[in-house]
Amino acid sequence: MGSNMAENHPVAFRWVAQAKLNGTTLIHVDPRFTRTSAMADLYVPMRSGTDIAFLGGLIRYVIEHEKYFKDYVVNYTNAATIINDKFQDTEDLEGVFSGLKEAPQGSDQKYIYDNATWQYKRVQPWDAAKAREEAKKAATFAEMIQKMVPPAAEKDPTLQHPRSVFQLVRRHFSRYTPELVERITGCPQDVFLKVAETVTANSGPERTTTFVYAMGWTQHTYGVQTIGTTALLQLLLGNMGRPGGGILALRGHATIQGSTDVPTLYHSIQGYMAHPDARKAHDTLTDYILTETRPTGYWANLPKFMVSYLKSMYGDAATPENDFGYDWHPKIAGDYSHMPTMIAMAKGEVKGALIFGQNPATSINAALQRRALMQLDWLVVKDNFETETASFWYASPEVKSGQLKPEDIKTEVFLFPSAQVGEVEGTFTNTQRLIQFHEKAADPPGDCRSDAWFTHQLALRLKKLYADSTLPRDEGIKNLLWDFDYEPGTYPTDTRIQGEPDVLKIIREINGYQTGSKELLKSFGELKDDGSTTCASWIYCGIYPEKGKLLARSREPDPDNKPGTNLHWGYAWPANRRILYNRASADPDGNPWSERKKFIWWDAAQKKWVGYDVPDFAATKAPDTPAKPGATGLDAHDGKSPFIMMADGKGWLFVPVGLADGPLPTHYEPMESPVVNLLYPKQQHNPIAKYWQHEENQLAVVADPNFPIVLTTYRLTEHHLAGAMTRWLPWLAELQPELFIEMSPELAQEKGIKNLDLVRITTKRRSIVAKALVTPRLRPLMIDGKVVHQVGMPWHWGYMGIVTGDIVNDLTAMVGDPNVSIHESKALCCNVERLQ
Amino acid sequence: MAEPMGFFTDTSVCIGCKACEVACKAWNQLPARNGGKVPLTGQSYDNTVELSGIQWRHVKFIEQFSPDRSSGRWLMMSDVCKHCVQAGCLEVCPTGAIIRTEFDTVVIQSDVCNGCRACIAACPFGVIDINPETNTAMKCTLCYDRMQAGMVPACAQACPTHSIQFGPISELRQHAEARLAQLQAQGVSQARLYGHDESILGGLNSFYLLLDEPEVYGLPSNPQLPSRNVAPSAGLSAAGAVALGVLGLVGLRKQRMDKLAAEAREQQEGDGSHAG
Amino acid sequence: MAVVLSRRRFLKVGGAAAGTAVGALLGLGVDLHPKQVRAQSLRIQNAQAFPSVCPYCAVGCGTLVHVVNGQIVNIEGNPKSPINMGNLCPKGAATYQLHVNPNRLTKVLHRPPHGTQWELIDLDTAMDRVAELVKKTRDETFVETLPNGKRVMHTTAIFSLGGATIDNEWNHLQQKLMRGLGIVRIENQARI
Amino acid sequence: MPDSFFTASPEWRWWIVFYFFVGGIAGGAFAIAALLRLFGREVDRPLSRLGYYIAFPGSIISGILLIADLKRPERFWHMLIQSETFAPAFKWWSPISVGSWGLLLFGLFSFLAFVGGLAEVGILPRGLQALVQGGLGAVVNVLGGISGFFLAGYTGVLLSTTNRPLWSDTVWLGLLFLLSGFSTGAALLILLSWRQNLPALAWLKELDTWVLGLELVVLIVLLATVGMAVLRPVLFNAWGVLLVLGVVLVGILVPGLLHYRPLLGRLTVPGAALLVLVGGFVLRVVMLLSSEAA
Repeated sequence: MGSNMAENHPVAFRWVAQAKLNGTTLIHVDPRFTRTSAMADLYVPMRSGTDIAFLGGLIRYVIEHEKYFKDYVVNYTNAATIINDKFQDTEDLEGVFSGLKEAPQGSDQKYIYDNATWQYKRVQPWDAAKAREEAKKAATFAEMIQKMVPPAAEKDPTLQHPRSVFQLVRRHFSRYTPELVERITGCPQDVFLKVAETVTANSGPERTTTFVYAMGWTQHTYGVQTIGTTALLQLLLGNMGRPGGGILALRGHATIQGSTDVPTLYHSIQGYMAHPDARKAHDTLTDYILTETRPTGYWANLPKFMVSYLKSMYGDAATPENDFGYDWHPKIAGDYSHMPTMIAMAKGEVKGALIFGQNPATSINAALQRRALMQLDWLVVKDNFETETASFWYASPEVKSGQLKPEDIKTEVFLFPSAQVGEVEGTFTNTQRLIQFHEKAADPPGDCRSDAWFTHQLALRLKKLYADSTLPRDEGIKNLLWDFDYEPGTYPTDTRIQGEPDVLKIIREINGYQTGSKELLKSFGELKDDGSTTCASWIYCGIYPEKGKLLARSREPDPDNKPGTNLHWGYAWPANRRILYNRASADPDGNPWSERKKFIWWDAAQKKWVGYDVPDFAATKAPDTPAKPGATGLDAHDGKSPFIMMADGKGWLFVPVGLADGPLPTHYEPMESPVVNLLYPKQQHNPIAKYWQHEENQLAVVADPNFPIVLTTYRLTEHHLAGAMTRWLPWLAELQPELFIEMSPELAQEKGIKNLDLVRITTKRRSIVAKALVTPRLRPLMIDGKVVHQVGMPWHWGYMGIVTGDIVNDLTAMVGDPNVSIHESKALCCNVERLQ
Repeated sequence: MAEPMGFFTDTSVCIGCKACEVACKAWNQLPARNGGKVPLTGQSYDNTVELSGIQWRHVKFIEQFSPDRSSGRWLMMSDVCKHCVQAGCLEVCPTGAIIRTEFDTVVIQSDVCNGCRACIAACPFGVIDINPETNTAMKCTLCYDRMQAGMVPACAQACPTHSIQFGPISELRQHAEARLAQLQAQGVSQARLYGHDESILGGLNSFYLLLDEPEVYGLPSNPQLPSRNVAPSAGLSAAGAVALGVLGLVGLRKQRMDKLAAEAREQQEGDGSHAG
Repeated sequence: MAVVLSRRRFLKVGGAAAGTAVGALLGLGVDLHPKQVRAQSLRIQNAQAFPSVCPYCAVGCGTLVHVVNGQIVNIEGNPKSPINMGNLCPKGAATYQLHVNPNRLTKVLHRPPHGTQWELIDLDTAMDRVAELVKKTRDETFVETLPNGKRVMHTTAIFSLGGATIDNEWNHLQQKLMRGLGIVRIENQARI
Repeated sequence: MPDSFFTASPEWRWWIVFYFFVGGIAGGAFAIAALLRLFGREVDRPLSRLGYYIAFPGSIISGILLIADLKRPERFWHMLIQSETFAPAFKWWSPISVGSWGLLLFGLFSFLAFVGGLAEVGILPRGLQALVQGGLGAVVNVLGGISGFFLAGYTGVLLSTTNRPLWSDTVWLGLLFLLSGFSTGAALLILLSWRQNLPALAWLKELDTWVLGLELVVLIVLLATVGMAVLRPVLFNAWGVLLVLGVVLVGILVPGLLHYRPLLGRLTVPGAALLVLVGGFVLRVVMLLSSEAA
C-alpha cells in the first residue's frame, strides 16, 4: 500500500518476485493499476488518500474477529496499559482528541494539541515539574536522569479495563466497518474482506505479513498517522520485530536515510536528537537534557550522545565548564523546513541559498518556489547537469512567456559541476539502514568536484575569514573542529584533483573516538557524558571500530545467501542489526515463536541471545529478568520487553508522546477532497494540519464543483524525481519522453478526450498541459453513491534536459503534515479539459 | 563446441521496468533513438516501439481489461532475438555475415555485413534492423563477447525479477516446464511456452512463457523459414521461362511459316506469271 | 555436445526446412555449422573493477565501475551484492551515461545579478566569492537573542538544501559547517 | 493477424524498384534477342542487336542500383567473395546470393553480346562478331538468355523468400516478375524499333500481347493465393487502386486492346509499348511499396 514497488524500487521487488515464486500472496492497494498491481495476486482499488480508513477497517476486523496475536499483544505492546481518565477520543469529540487548543498567532497551524490528557495512568500520582526541579540539583547527568523516572503505569493484562489501550483502540475503530470502508475508499466490500482474510490468515506464530509503503502513504497531511495505523495493525498481528514482518519504508534516494541519520534537516541533530529549540525548555545543556531524555529505555543514554556530539562540534574548546559549547550551538525558533523556508524566501527573508543536487524550481507549488528563488541575493547550485533551479532566471515559464525578464531578476547565480558516484569515495545509507562504501574509480572531468570538496573548501575559507574575529557570535565557527585534511604525505597520488577532504577522517568523527587517545570507538556502549568521548553520530558508532577496518566496506555476502542476513555485507546501524526489535521474534520465554520463523532466541546454555542477526536487546539479559523498579535505562525493562527504545519497552498501540496530531490514527480527508468526511462530518481535515498562507497557494473548497477530479502524482521506473538525473540521459529519456496524464476511458469520454490529445489540467493554484494517456488501468470509483474520477500524473518533467515538459508540481499546494511538514501531493483536486 | 545457451523469458514475472533495454544499450553502447528525443506513443508504457538495429531488447505492454474492470491484466514481455535453431536470417544472408556460434546462437558480424537487408525481411519476428551508426544489420548477439568470457548477458544480469533467465537450453527448458506446471496449478490456464520445443523453427534458443496467445504479444503463431518459398517460386519461374521460350519459338515458327507461305504464294504467283 | 547433435539432426529431417540443412552441406564457401568466430573483444577485458553503489533510489544496489586508463568504460550490477545480485533497474543500468555524457557540466558557470547569460568563472575565484557572500549575509542577518530574550545564535537568511543523493560524509560536513555558522535552515529531500 | 505482419520492413524502396524494373527489361530484352538470334533469321539480327544494346547497359545500371541500395555499398563484393577468407560466397538457396552471381553472369554475357553486336555493325573489329554468331555466339546467347530469364524472374523469388506480407504469402511473384520483365523488355524493343519496321516486330507484338495475357492471369492467381487476410491491409487501399489502374488497366488491358484496335493511329504501336513499360514499372512499385507500407 502506498507504494508502487515494482516501478519505483524494481530491484527490491526482485525479492517480492522471488517470494511469489515461492508461493507468497501479493496484494496491491492503490488508486492506480500499476506495474506492481500487474504482479499482484489481488489488486485493490481505492480513492487516493483514504488509507487510514482502509487500514482502520483491517484493525476493526482483527479485533472484532479476535484475529490478533494474543501472546504478542499482551506481552509486547501497551495494550494492557491504562490511560489517563481525562483522555477523550475522536468518537467523543466528533473528530478531535482532547487537548486541542488554538495555535499561537502567526503560526502555520490553526490548532495544536496539548498531549497532557493522553498519558498513561500511573500507579501513584507524579508531578513531573517538581521532579525536574529536583533533578536540576543533581551532580551528574546520570543522577539527574534517575530523579526523572516516573512511577510505573497501571495495567490490566486481561485487556478488559474500559480505559485500557486495547479497549480504547477497539472503541476508536468500532465504526470502521466494511460498509464504511467501501463508502469512504471506494473499495468494494468483498475485495476488502478478501484482504482482511488473507492478512489475518497469514499472521501468527507460523507466518508473518509485511506492509510496504512509500510516498503514497507519507505525502499527506496525515502521513505519519497512516504509518502509525499500520504499526498498530502489525503490532496486533504480532508482525513487528520478526522476519518477514514489519513495515518497510521504501525510500527514494541513494542516501536519503543517511541524510536523515546525519541530518541535513533543520529539526534534528545527529542520531535523532532534537535540535536545540528556543521554543522548548532548551536554554542550557541541562535544560536540554532534562527535556529530551526519556529516563527509562535506551534513550536514557541521551546525555552521553549529546555531550559526545558537542565534543565533535567544538573539540577541545568544548569543556564541562562551558556546557561543552552548547551556547554556541544555534537554536531553532520555528519551522524552517522546506516549504515555510520557500515562503519566507518569497517574502525576501532569505537572502542566500546553497543547493546541492536538489531542484526546488520543480518542487511543490513550483511556480511559487521559482518566484522565491528570484528574491534571493545569491544562489549556489551544485549539480551534474544544468537544472531548472540553476536556470530559472532565463528558462523558466515565467521568463519564457515574457512575464519576467532576466534583467529584472537580481539573483547572482553560481553553478558548480559535480563529481558523480563513480568519481568519489564515500558512503550511502540505503532504505534498510545499510551503510555501504563506494570506491572512487576515476577522476571527475574538468572543474567537477565532489560535494565534500566544496563544503570542505568553503569551510576552510570561512574559518580563515573568521579567524581574527573577537565577536561572541563568531565563537561557534571559530571553535568549530575542522580536521578533515589528509595528514601530510598521505594525499592520494593517482589523482589530479587537489584539496579533497580525507573521507576516513570524516567517518572517524562520525564513528567517534576517545577524546584523549583518538582511539576509535567500537560501539556506542563506550560513550561517556563527561567529554572523554567524541562522537558525532551515536547511531553510526561502531561502523569504524579500528583503523583499517571500515565495516561499511565489508563485502562478504552470506554463502548461498544463507541465512541471508548478510551481516558481513555493509554495516547496518545500530550495531549492525538488520531487523530492529528482533527480540520480538522470540516468545516471552525466549524461544522462537515457530521453527519456520526462527530468528533470534535465548540460548540458556550460553546465557545469551543468539540467532541470525545481531540481537537488538541487552545481549545477556535473560527473558525472566524482572524490571528494576525506579531504575533508569534498560534496567527499567524486564526481559520480555523487546522495544528497547520505548520508555516502557512495549510497542505502542496508543501513542502518548511523540505525535502532534493524536495518540490514535483517525480518518481525515485530504486538504482538497471531492467528498465530505463521512466518518466525522464536522471535522473534514486533520485539525492541526499545516497550511502556508500565500496568494499563490490557495486551496479548493470541499467538494468544489470546479475541481471535481482527484489528482494523484507519482513516479515512473524510467525517471528519477524531477528528472535532473535522468532526463539528460538519452537512454532514459527515450523510455518515457513526454509528460502525460493517465485517465480512465470513462472520464476521457465524458470530457471528449482521445488518447494523446493535449489536455489542460487545472487546480486552484495553476494549470499545465500534458498529453492524455487514456487507459483502463484507471477507473472511476463509487464514493458514497457518487462517481469520483481519479487521474494521475508523473512529475518528472521540467524545462531543462533532452526531454522537457510542464512541471506537475506547479499544480500542488503547500500544505503539511503537522509532525514532519511533508506536503500532500498524492491527493489533490483538479479539473481536466481538452486543449482546443 | 560449447553447450547450446540461450534465454528463457518468463513474462509472468516481467514488471516492464526496461532495465534489460538499458543494460543492453549500455553494454553494447547502442544509442537512443534520435538522441532520446522521441514522441510519446500513447501505447501504454511502450515508447521504444520495436526491436531495431539499436534496440536489441524491447519491452511490450498489453493492457487487457474488461469494461467493468472485474477482470484485468497488464501483460509485459521483454522481446529479443529468438536465436532460432533454424534461422531465416542466417539462411538468406548472402555475405556470410550471419553465423551460428559455438553456443548455438546466431550472431551478425558487423564487419562483414554490407547492408543488403535480406535478413530483415527474412526474420519472422521482425527482430533485425539496420543500425544507423554502423549502417549494418544488427540485433541481439546474446552478448557473445560476455559469453565467451563466461559472463551472463547484460540484460539477463540486470533483470530484477528473473523474467529473463540465461543458461544452457536444457536447463532452461526444465525451469520453464516447472514454472508452467506451477502456473497451471495456480489456475493460470492460459499460460503456455513458446519456442521451447522443436515445433517452432526447430526450437528457439530464446524462448518464452506467455500468458496468452502468441499474437497478443506480437509473436507469429507459426513462424516459418523464408526458404519454404524458394523451390515452388523458382520452379514456377523456370516453368514460365520455358513457356516463354516455347511461346517465342512458336511465334517465330508461325512467323516463318507465314513468311514461307507468303513466299510460296508469291513464288507461285511469280511462277504463274512467268509461266503466263 | 550430444544435445547439439540431436538438435542439428533435427534440422536435416525438418521437412519444409530441409533447404537449410541441404544448403549447409552443399553451400559453397559459406559454412553454416556452429563455429567460433574470432573472440569478440570484451570491452572490460583489461579494466579494473571498482565496487560502487547505485546513486538513484535507496535500495542500495551494488555496482561495478570498470575503468581503463583512468576512463570509466562500463558500469553494471555487482553480482556479489546480496542486495541486487547483479540486477539493476533502467536507471541504475544507465549510470554509465550519468558519468560519460556530453551534456554534463564541466565548468563553473556564473550569472551576475540581472545578467542575461552565463559566464565562465574560475573554480577558485568562485569559491572565494561564495565564501564572501556566505559571510556577508550571515554577518548582516545574525541573531543572537530573540525579542523574548531567548538565545538563538542563528541566521535564518541562508538556506542549505540537498543531500539525499550525496554521501553521508558530505552531509556530515555540510550540517556541521552550517550549524557551526549558525545557519539553521538546513533541509534535504527526506522532508518532501 | 497473418504471421507475415510480425516482421520488419527491409526498406527496399526506390533503388530496388528501379533495379527490378531495369533488370526485368534487360533480362527480358536479352532473352528475346537470344530467341531471335538462335531461332530467327538473319533479318532479325538488328532487333536482336538492339536487345544486346539494351541488355548490357541494363545490367550495368542494375548493378549500380543494387550497390546503391546497400547500406555499405563499398562492401558490395562481400556478396560474391567472403571478406575474411576470400573464398567465393555462394548459397544456392539464398536468392540474393544466387542473384548476385546471376547478375554477374548476365553482365558478362550481355557484355560479350554487346561487343559482338557492335562488331556486327562495324564499330568494333569484325572479328568479334563471333561472340554472337556461330558456335560461340550460340553459347553466349544460350547462357545469356538463360541468365536473362533468371534476372527477370529471380527478383520475385527473392521477395517471396522472406516473411513479409504479400511477398512471402505467395509463390507466384517470381513468375509474375518474369512475365513482366519479358513483356517490358519486348515493349522497350518495340518502342526503340517501331519506326524501322523490322520484320520481327509483328512477332514481338504478338508475343507481347500473349505475355500480357498470361501476366493478367498470373496476377489474378497470385492475388487469390495471397488471401484476404493479407490483401485487406496491404492492397485494399491506394496501392490496390494503383495496381488496378496502373497495372491491369494501363499496363495490360489498354495495350491489349490497342493490339487489336489501333485507336492511336500511327502512335498505336509505340503508345501500347509505352503503356506496357509504365505498367511494368507500376507493378514493381506496387508490389514492393505496398508491402513496405503494410
